[in-house]
Amino acid sequence: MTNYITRSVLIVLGLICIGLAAVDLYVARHSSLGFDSIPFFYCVLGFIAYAALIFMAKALRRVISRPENYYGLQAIDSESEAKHD
Amino acid sequence: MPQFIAQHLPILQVIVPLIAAPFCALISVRNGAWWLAFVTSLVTFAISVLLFAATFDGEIISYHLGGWAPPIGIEYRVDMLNAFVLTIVSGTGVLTLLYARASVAHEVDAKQHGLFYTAFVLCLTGLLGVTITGDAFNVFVFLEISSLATYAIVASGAKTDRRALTAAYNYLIMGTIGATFFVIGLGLLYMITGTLNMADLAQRLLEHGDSRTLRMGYAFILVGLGLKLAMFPLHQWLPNAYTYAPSAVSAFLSATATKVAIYVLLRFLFSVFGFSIPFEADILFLVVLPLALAGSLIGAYIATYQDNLKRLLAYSSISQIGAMLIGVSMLSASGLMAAIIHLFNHAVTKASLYMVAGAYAKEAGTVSIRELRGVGRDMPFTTAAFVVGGMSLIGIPLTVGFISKWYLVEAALMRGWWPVVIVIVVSSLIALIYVGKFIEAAYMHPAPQGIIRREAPLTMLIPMWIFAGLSLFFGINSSLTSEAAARAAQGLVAASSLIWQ
Amino acid sequence: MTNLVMPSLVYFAAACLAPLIPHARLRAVLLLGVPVLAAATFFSATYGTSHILPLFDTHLKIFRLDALSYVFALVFSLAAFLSLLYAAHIRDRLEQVSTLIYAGSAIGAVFAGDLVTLFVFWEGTAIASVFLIWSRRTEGSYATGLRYITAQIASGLLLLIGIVLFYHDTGSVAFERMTLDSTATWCIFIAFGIKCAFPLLHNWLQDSYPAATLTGTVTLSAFTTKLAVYALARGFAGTEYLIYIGAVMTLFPVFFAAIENNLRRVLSYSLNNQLGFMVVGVGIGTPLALDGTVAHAFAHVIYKSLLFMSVGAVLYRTGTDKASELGGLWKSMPLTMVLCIVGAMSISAFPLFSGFIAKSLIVSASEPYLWVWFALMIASVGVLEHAGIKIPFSMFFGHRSAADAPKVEEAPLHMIIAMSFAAGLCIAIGVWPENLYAILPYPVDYVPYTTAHVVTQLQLLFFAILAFALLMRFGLYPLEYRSINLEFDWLYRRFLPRLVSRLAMRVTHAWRSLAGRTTAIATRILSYSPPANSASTGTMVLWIAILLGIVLCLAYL
Amino acid sequence: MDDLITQITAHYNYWMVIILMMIGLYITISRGNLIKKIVGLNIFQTSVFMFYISMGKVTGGTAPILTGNPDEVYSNPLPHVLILTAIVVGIATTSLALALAVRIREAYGTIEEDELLTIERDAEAAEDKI
Repeated sequence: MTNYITRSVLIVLGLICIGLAAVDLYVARHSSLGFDSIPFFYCVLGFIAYAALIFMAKALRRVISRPENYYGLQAIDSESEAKHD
Repeated sequence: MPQFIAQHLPILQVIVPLIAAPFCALISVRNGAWWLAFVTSLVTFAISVLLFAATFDGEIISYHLGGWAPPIGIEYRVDMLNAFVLTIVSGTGVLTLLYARASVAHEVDAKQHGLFYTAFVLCLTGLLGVTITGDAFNVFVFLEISSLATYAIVASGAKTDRRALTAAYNYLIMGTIGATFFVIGLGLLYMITGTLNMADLAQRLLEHGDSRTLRMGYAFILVGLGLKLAMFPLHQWLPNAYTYAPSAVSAFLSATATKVAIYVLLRFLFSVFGFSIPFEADILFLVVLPLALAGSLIGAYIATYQDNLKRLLAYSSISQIGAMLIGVSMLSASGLMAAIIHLFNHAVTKASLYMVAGAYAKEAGTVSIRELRGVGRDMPFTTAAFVVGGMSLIGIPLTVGFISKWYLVEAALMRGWWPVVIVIVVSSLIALIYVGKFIEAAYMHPAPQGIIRREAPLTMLIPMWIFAGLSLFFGINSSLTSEAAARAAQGLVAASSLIWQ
Repeated sequence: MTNLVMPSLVYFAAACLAPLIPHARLRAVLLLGVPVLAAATFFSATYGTSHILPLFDTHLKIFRLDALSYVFALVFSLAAFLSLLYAAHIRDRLEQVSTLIYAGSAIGAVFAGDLVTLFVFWEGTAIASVFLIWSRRTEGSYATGLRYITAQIASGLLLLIGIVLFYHDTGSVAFERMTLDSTATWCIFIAFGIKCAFPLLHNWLQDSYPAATLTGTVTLSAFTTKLAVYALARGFAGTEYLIYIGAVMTLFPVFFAAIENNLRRVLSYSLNNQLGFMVVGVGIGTPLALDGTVAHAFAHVIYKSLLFMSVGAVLYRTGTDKASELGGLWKSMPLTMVLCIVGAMSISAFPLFSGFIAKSLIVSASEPYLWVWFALMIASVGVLEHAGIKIPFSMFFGHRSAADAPKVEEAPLHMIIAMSFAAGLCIAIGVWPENLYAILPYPVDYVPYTTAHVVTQLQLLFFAILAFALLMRFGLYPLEYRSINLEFDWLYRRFLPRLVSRLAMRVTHAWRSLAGRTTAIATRILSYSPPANSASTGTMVLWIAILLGIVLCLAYL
Repeated sequence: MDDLITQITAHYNYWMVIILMMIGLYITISRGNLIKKIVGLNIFQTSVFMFYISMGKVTGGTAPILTGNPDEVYSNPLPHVLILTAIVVGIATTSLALALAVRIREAYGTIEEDELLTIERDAEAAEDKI
């Protein structure tokens, strides 16, 4: 069931992306930047930037991750959640 | 107003309370002593307001006692500066007496009220006399009248805490030594000039020039007055005296006694000595300025450790006196103006704060910050007055404390004294700590179990809030006070022989 | 204009009166009227300056209404309304009063025509807001609140020093555009920078916002930082440093947000990143960029509130705001999910949502600065990652299926209403941008909805989503686990205290081994408490004698 | 040497004043008994009275009473008159101080300063502990 939903979501997403990439060929861009008129510039940018960001953040986490009680009582992180009334 | 009274206003300023004082002890009607003292203070206040109005445009009133012209006779001399101080003293007198009725009834035995108010009015007389007179020896006499009365009213706090007695004793020893130093200094000045009239003294000292006798006289007067105004490290009599005195007395003294001593210091430094010889300014720079800086920091620092609210305020006073002396030792018109305006502003602020402490002493039975936890809920109006006063001590805008700090910093910047600016800012920061400490205890913590506290009575709230209101009003609209302070400073500047930048 | 009641006074009066209303529900309802009433006082007023007070040689202009202050005051009023509506279940008078004073101060600060007035309200926001953190009433929140107020007071103090110096230099305290050419303006600039969470001055924000009460965070997110943006826009528009500061601000938080477990802290990083966009806009300083900053601030206050509200609603129902503990709530809290996604799409700048029409202005204005434009593009992808995907995904879907998720109720009605209201505004602004553009300080002839623009934006977003889906599919997307991440604040929360105590220990140790006999004296000095207790008369008199001796000696020299 | 001796003898009154003043201050500093402190204070004040009185003395002058002789040399009466006032102040101070000493004795049971300080510091320590 879940697998089915996941797969259909992926397919729909893929179709949308193909559609958007296709539209790219027919839309004339005249921004002042110039280089962004390279075909599929924004598609590539979005994809690469996202993936790079995730991998860099994962690398960062290796360095800076600490247990929740690191700062002890001076921080809220290890507190059991206060009652919110 | 009859011409006769108008002519004799300066002497009436002193004579009215002086005559009224013994009657306070004699009246046997219930509360009669208080009524008499209160009415007397009202009259003195009216007189000083009239004098203030008469001198505001720069006129100097010279009154010859008994018709003897100075320098032979005693002269009462009212200019902008002392009219300003007179108004502070008598105005504080009116409001603290209004406040005293409920507070003193709680802190002093009923059968002692007559004597208490006698001493109170005598103290008022002395302070007014010191301020108004133009005769140097007369200053000493009135200083001692006010001091002796002060020792007595401080000691009357013994009903609440017996330590008031030892505090008064210490104050007496210190105060007497200070006053005696002052007299020695006067004697030395008399030796070289043969006169005691201040204006005449100034003239003849200028002609006389430098000499060892003059230098000794300067040193004795500076130290003697330094003691009276609680200059660090001569302040040690002050914390206990203000802590254990009845709250109305603490409020009155903190607003007037040290302020009058500062006035006398200004008068002698600028009007009498006048800085015609370089060593006078040098000593101020080498001794008074470092001590003032140290006092403003150390006083504030010690205050942060106090649990007794009244003692906390006393140490804060030492810090603020340091600030005033910083302004004085800048030896510039702007520094002087900052000192004078701070004199007024601090009087207003501290009076309201001591009144708050007194209200706690009456209604909560304690002035210990720890035991006053959660008092903000039980006594909202009183505690709100503390918040206003506390903000003024820190120097937050829209309070008079900000105006003082502003002028002080501005004056220091004009002289290019960066370290001084830093000291002023740091001492404000420390003030933030000790004020914050109390506010946190009063609002952030629950009250101790089983304690009932009610809001203070109106006769205490009204004077307290008049002072708190004044410290807001003059913080928002400072034109009157800054104008008066500027003119008073100009007057002192003109009298001295410093070349002003 | 002449007899206008100051809107901040409406808040302060309400703050004084509100605690007196005994009935809690009645109080909550009446409080909703306060922002409306306050907004009504200036809503249709003509521009101008009033409430002028004399101070020193100059004048305080307490109330200045112009295009810039109008927009900010309007959105602050909106935020105050949303916060109060969202917090309608709160019974805690302290929190309500501090919310009112906080909002009132922020609005007062926006209308301040001079620096002294600005300072007063500036400190007002600092002091009132810390109670929103302390209202949580735990040990950790107390310590966090202290750190927060220290940063805020530091900002206020710098501002005050700057004002004094500025007055000293120029003889004026008017709050107009300044240039960074003196100590005075630098002080003011850094004071603004602290509140605006410039890089390395930002830690107070991520530290404290997750520590407030769930309603308090919503309130906090709206005012302090946007007030700083306003102050920068007013005082330092066109300062080039700001462009680069802003670019850094947009970039670095996205990495931290991607791996942060506490969702309110994720949103705090996101807030920091969004501020970066606005700071870039202020730094560029062209009419287009400034309009972009103001529009972005306006849109941002609303969608960031919406996001914080949705996290708050989940926190309210489940008792946690940690991504590692959440997931699969889409079935039990469907409305919250939908509203949260509206907020997520707004912040990610999907076309037809408010983020799109606001951010586009800044991005277009940044085109002359190539690298900055590039940074903003990458940051936009980052926003999509942590605020657009991570927030809704980890709460409502995530690693847990709906079946495993705890069964909780939908958010309370008043929260749903508040969120719907915010969501409605996000969409309305996105669909009809001309209404927002009309109140911006400069005339706008910008058209956000061009084919090219819509298409490129959709490409950017959808390919990023595609990347997310693929990473997810291949198990490369980082899963959250219970942890915290070190940050720059480690320096003053861990390193410096340790260093100082180590040094102190070393010094003591060396001292002891150096002179065994002086140890006793050293301990006495170390355990010295100020001599506040009674001194003997002899000591006092000795001091007089000493001082007299010194003065006499000096006098003879 | 002669100079020095002349210096000392010619101003012997000032030396007396200084010695008295130092004795007075020393007693006030060093003695723990409150009454003795008051005595020290009195000696200190007396030195000032002496200072004023000797200051007004003119060598060979008589009491300042009009005799009708225009060549008559008078002592300066003004310092003498001033010091009358100061003496009155001094008496008032002494009596007030003694009265306070009596009250302290009543309240504390001692007038030794070190004992008083012990009592007060204990009280302060107790307040700090509450």
